[in-house]
Amino acid sequence: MMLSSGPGVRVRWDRRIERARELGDKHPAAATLLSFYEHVLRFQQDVAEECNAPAKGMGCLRDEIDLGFAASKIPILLMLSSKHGPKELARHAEEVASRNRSNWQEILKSFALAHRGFNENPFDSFFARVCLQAIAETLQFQFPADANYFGSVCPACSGVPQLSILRPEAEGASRWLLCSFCLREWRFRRIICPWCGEEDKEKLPRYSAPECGHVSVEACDRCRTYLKSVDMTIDGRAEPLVDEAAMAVLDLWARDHGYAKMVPNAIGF
Amino acid sequence: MTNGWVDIKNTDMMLIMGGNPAENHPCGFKWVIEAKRNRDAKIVVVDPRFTRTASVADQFLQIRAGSDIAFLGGLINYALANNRFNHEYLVNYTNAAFIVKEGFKLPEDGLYSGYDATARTYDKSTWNYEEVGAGAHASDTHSHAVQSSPVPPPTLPPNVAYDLSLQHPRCVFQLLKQQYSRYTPEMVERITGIPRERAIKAWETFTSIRQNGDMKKAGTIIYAVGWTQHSSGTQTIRTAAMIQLLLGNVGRAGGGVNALRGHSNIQGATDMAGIFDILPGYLKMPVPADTDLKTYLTRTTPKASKPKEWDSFNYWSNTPAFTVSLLKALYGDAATKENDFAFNWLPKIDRKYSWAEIWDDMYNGKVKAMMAFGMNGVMIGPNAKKNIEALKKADFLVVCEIYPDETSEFWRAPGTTPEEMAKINTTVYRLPGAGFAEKDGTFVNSARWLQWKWAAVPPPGDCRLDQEILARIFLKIRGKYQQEGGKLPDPILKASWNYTNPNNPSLAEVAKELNGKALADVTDPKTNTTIKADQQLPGFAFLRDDGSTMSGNWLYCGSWTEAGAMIQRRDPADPSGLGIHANWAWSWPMNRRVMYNRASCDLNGKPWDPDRKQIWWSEAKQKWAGNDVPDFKPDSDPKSHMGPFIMNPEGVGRLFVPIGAVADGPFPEHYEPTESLIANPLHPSQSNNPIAKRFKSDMDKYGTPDQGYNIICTTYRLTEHYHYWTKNNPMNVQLVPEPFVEIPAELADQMGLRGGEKVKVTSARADYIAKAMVTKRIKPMMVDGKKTYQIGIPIHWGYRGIAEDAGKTAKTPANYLSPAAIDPNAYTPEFKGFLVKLERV
Amino acid sequence: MSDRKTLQVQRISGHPGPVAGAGMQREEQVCKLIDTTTCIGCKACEVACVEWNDMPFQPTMFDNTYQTMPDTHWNYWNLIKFNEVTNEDGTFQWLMRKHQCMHCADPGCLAACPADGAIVQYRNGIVDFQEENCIGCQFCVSGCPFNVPKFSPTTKKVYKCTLCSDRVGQGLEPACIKACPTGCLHFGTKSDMLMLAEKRVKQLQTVSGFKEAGTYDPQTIGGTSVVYVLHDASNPEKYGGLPKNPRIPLSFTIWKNWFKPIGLIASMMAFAGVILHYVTEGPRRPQPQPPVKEVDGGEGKKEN
Amino acid sequence: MATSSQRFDRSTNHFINRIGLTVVYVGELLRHRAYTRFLHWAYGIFFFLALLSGFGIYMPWIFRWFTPLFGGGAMTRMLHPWFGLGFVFFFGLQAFNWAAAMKWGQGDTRWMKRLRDYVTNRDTIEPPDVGFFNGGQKLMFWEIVGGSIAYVITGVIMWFPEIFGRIAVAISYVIHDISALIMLAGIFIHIYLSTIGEPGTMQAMTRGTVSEAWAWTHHPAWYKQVTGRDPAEALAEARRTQARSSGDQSNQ
Amino acid sequence: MDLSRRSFLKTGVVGTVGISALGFDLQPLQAQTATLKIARTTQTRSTCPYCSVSCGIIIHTIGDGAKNVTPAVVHVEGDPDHPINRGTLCPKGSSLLQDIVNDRRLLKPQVRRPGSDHWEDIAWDQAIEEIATKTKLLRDATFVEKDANGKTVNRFDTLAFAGGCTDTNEFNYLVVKSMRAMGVTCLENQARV
Repeated sequence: MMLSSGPGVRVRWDRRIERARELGDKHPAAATLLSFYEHVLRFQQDVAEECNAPAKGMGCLRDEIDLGFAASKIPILLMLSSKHGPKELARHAEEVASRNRSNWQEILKSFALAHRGFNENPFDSFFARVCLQAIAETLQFQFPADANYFGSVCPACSGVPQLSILRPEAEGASRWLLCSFCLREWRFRRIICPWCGEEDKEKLPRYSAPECGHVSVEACDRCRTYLKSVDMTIDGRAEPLVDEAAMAVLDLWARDHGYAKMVPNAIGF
Repeated sequence: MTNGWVDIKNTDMMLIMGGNPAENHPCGFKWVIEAKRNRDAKIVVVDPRFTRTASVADQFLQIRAGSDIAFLGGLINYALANNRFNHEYLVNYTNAAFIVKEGFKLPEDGLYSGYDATARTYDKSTWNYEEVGAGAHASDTHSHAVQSSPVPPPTLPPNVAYDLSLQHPRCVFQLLKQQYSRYTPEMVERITGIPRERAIKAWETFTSIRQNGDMKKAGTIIYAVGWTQHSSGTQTIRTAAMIQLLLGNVGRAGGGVNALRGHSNIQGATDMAGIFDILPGYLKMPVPADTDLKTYLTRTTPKASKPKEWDSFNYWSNTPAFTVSLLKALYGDAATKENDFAFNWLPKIDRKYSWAEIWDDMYNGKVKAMMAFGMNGVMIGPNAKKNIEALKKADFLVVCEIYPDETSEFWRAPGTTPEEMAKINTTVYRLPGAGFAEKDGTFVNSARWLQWKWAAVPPPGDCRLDQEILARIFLKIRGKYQQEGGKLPDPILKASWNYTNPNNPSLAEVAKELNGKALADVTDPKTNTTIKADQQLPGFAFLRDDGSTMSGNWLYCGSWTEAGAMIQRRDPADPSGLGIHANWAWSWPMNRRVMYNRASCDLNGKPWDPDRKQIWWSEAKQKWAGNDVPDFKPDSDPKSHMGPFIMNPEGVGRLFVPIGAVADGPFPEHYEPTESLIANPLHPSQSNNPIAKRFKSDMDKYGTPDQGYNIICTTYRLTEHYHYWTKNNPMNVQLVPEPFVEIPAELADQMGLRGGEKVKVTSARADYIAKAMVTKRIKPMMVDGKKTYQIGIPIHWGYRGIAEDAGKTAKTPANYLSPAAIDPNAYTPEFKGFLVKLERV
Repeated sequence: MSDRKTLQVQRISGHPGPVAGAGMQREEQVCKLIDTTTCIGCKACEVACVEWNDMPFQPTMFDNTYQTMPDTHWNYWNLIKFNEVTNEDGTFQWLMRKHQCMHCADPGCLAACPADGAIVQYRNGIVDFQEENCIGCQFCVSGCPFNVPKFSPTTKKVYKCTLCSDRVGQGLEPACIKACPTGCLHFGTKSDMLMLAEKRVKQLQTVSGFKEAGTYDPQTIGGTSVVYVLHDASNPEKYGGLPKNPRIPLSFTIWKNWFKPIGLIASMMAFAGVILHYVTEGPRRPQPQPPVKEVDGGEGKKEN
Repeated sequence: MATSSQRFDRSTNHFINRIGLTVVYVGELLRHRAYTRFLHWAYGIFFFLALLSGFGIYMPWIFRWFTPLFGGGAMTRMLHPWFGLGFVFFFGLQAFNWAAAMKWGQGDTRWMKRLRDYVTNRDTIEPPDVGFFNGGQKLMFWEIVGGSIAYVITGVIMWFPEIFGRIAVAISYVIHDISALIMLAGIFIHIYLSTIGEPGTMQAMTRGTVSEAWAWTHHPAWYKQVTGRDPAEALAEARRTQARSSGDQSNQ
Repeated sequence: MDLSRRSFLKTGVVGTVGISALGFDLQPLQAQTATLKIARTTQTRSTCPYCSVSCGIIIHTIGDGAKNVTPAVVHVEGDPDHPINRGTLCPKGSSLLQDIVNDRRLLKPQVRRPGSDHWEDIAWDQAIEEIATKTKLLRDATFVEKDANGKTVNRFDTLAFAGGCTDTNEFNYLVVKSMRAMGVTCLENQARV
């Protein structure tokens, strides 16, 4: 269900924050992750509310992003990470804080244009991703939805999909992908690997566990990559972004079984 | 279907007749409702019963079963009288302008010219076009005396006389007008029982899309076996084709003639020629007169027959390439140029071996054994009791099924005493086959989409895949011929069976073989692309008749190319929005989704309806372009006036069918069903179809009204059940638990019958016992002044199933009743519209 | 339909205490729209309901109709009703109506139910039966204007369609909605569904010539969470007994809310009267009574 | 000719009277035999159970503590009809037992007219024509008979609603409750009068005997019929003896 | 797939043991992974075998193919990607699970001997052997090489083959190949009726 105009900015982020808290209580093992992620979401909510400047319609979404504005938000994020984040992240936050402003803009620029949404330093990419995601999402609403687009990269910013969503449709569920950069959802096909296009069903297992209920691992045995899939036909109130992050245990399981994720989510899994 | 399921959403007008899609194709019916909701499309339903399709229709007309041609003839008459056609489409895209030979006679008295009463056949030489300059010498002299030596069958004149002004008394248009001038509303009311003003209202509605030739809108005709299962079923469907040609609907998005096939792979079974009279790809079976390949090819390869100025692609001219490629596929290296590509190893048929004839022969002791892989002969009938008796005379019967079925247990059918059982010497092998989810392979749906399906689970228990069972039997027979020899072992030994696992051929390899591959380098002159040896062929344009290519079915060439399995593609995109979905699986021929789509453009290649552009002539590229694959010669400029119907020798649609392509006459004529209440009002002397075949065995009796059979009976299916399968599924048995007979309320009142009481329906052959469903949905009708009642029987219950085993049914299959009278072209038995008696049990 | 809050109770049957959501304005009432004009009676929704609620296979009887069974059953909550109707103007219709609980705004079952907490109405309009509180008195069976709830002889409890309260609580749409092949079932907020119904009714009136087409949302019970689009809304009875003005039987409303308490108080008056009599008149002892002893300070009993 | 239940009534009557113990001391009169008492307490208990379980269903949000007595709402609903049947069955037997005694005479209508005096204790002794049962008791008896008939009919209707249809159930719902309320009121009065309201009555149903004083005070005609002496005279004589004995006490 | 593969740098490293990429302590999660009861399901795209709409369905089977556990069908859902049925199914389609898992299925080959009144079990090879022998005997006995007019016809018209309506194309082709090789002319199919 395309969030074309999407509910108000605030409501959209509120739902994710509420969901993070709710899952935090339900899954003690992921409680620490989620409490930190709640802070990150709150930060992203403020950024998103402030920046809903209309897109100048210059084609690719990534050029639309006002890097100056993004850079101005980095300090808040750094302070937040050092206060609430894990020790490693806190240490890097101080180190980044010491660099000057143009360097932040540089990180953001390289991250934004990298198209694959990831560079070597997990911490730099964390700061960049969290900051740019909020801005990119408000922009992507201005890009029209194309019902016939079934590509495996985001139609708006050609970003890499973060997770897959099974939305209820008739007697089954249609598969949607959520972009790791601009959080846009677009309709995709079932029983196919988004990376290598593998369609042999024997190579596309789906691993699920009763404890994780509606979140499962959609893996591909050919390119050994996986995506976590949120099944909205089981829990209609799930918030894909947050539910995927909450089930970090599946990421560990997948890694132990030799699968790799194409791009880590906001909290590094 | 000429169009497709999703294409129905584009239509503006629908005639749903001879079919009940709401009940038998519910998920396909979604598109009818889509058209109704989004395009305000009108639905006209004509059916002997008020069905669930009728419940959402705008107009419903109750018709007497078996009188469809009368109603459709009346529609043609109405369209012609009210100028409801487009002149340009009619003249250029149909053979309306062709002039018919001297000596052709319309069937005022029920018979066309050339009828031989004793042999009950037609001499079809007069059913032909007139050749230009024919007056000087009769091109083919033949005498009317009984032919001692076989006279060559009549052929189409290469150069046909025509009159574009459509005024010539013998031009097809005038003959059409004259033929259906007899189908006045009054006559239609007498035959069909439909009140004349309701018929006129329906005709007016359906032809309203072509008000004075305006081509913006498109109308479609949706039908199913309600039309096919009659003694002149093929002609009924021909009438629909003629209507759609006349109204200019063929080739249009939302137009065409959409046949709803009943089962998941009936279309595939006909394409693959699982039937006696054709070879895969609708190639004709050889007859004894075809002494060698060349004679066979000259007989079966048509030559173009058109007005001089026009152009006709006449694609069947490639028959030699298709045939040789097929023979190479069947016999591989053993098929060489020297042995005529093993042509003579094919059996040659001198008569009909259709379904009803097989059972007749078995009953007469000619056919000794049967292998039934997934077909329940005893339940299908017709005249199923005769099938049971026939099986009792057979040597052995092999049944491959997934549920205990009636055919494999004919020897303990209800009413068989232990003594009789002891006297039945048929050995019956019941082999457990695999269910649909346990085997892969291709299904072809009504819309000609070949869709591969993947096996989900291995067969349970000791079941084997069907292809493995067949392969093991064939290879065991081949082994025996190798050791002990026997009659003509060569074809058996040399049939190409080189699969990686011969005992269980992988269907993927077979699918590749169906697509066909090059045996030597093959180049296509026009696009000079070369296909190396052993590479899959991209399309049937590459097939050659010199044995350098092979293809199991030329129609499927292009389904599994070097680029991979087109039939496994699952991209749901449809950029055109017309429901074409070009990248979802593959539709024959050449992934063309709407056939004859050249006819969706006017003479200079511009689409009639700019909102629904399928294909168009792009002047820039000098090629036909479009959202769909053009059903045309890609580079043929519209100015060359090549007809849109590339498969016909004439290149244009056939309002008039020459030289017996349809056995019972160039124009459909209403004939009464085999068992009918009245004499044919049009021509009482020739009431029935003169060449519809009846059977003479002692079990084949045909009821007449004066023997007391005065109620018309039709058989049909329900939404909740699928033929004879779902009587084994608890959920479906719960939805509709028991067999019943639909009886009109007035008839029930007359007999003092209440709903739920047991009734016995008796036909001339057997009886059927079930509970009465008294309904107001079938009303009495006045047919030719006689008050007639119609009843309906669903076919889903036999003597093995959940309800049957629990003793809740009378264990009498519906097809005990149906008559074994078959259609002269399609040989389909007359399941719908025979006479019965009705009494309380 | 992202209904953030889980199901919030608005009214409970036979419940003494205050109910959290009572009287609260229902901000987004869920609604199921059934377009009977495009329903083809294929029963896919019946199968979906049976499968989602794991209802056991039960032998059914042929009953002179295509209808699976005569009426809803304790383990068959959703049933297509087939009605062959000849209208006054002679036209014939075969009307198919998906029959299940209408989830009324003012539910007759809840009004009639004496058991505490057996029937709960949520703020989104769903009326749900709580099996553990049901005492099986079947008052709801006679209270319901649509005759939907059915009693189970085995478990001695009453059951009906719950509009998949478990699915809706999880933010999904009911099982029957997703099953409809011709898409004549819709689920959403009541305002959206009424708008959709209005659009379809306008098309029926103009294009298909059903002058009387309309939406069935009877206000006599405060409107329902299940809304029909009918060919002929002027007489819904022909759709298999769909009442034109469904109303809760008078005996339940007036009796339960007014006379019962008054009746109880009246009988308590007898109790009070008795005590009053004892205090004022005193007991009627057999005569002659023993003489009364004088006790200082207490006023003596009136001697008779 | 006695109906079958009457015959059943007579046989059990003798049986229980034989095993029941009724000791009549001097100065007492036999009021109710063992069989009557047995029946009385039988339907008394059933009535009481039916009443509690009925009112548990009647207004559960008030009488929520009644239903747990019977093991929850469903058990209450299941038991209530059986208690009702038990009550009606035994009361039916009692009805045969007392049918004769309960016949309504003029005395009773007159009694009813002076009901106000009865209530306000104005007369010290009942009017001479009050027989075995006074008007109030007869009224109550017939009221209960009427009530139990109403119970049986409406009760069965509500017990099997699928047979009787929705309107019948709706009506019987109301009638059942009304008769219950009336009986509730009646039972309060009955319990009051048979215990603290008229001392000395209780033993009539427990031991089956009453003191002669009670007899001539409350049922003079019956006293006269049983002892043959005139109640008013007996009262006067009792007063005299009482005055004498109290005189001795006061002057000690 | 317009995704160029080479441009991808796979992360692979979610974090060293003990702490995640961003430094979260993994200990609690690690413990949970040990207890996870992971089930592997395979989703198979198939077509409903009933009518010719060819509704797309997805069959979910549980069971790890590797450990030769025969996969069990757990759920059949409509395939929303399929352009014709868009995920909807009719009452027959939505109860397909009962057709796949059905206790009335025939599970072993059986034979009814002439004159007998019951089924007997028979081994596969024995059944195939008998069928082949009988067919060969029948063919050799009744094979027609030339017809009355002396034309070669190579007909074996005493064996009939009845193909079903839900047999796949490829099976039909093998039938045509094998039966026409034997000269069978009585070849018929449900398509005829």
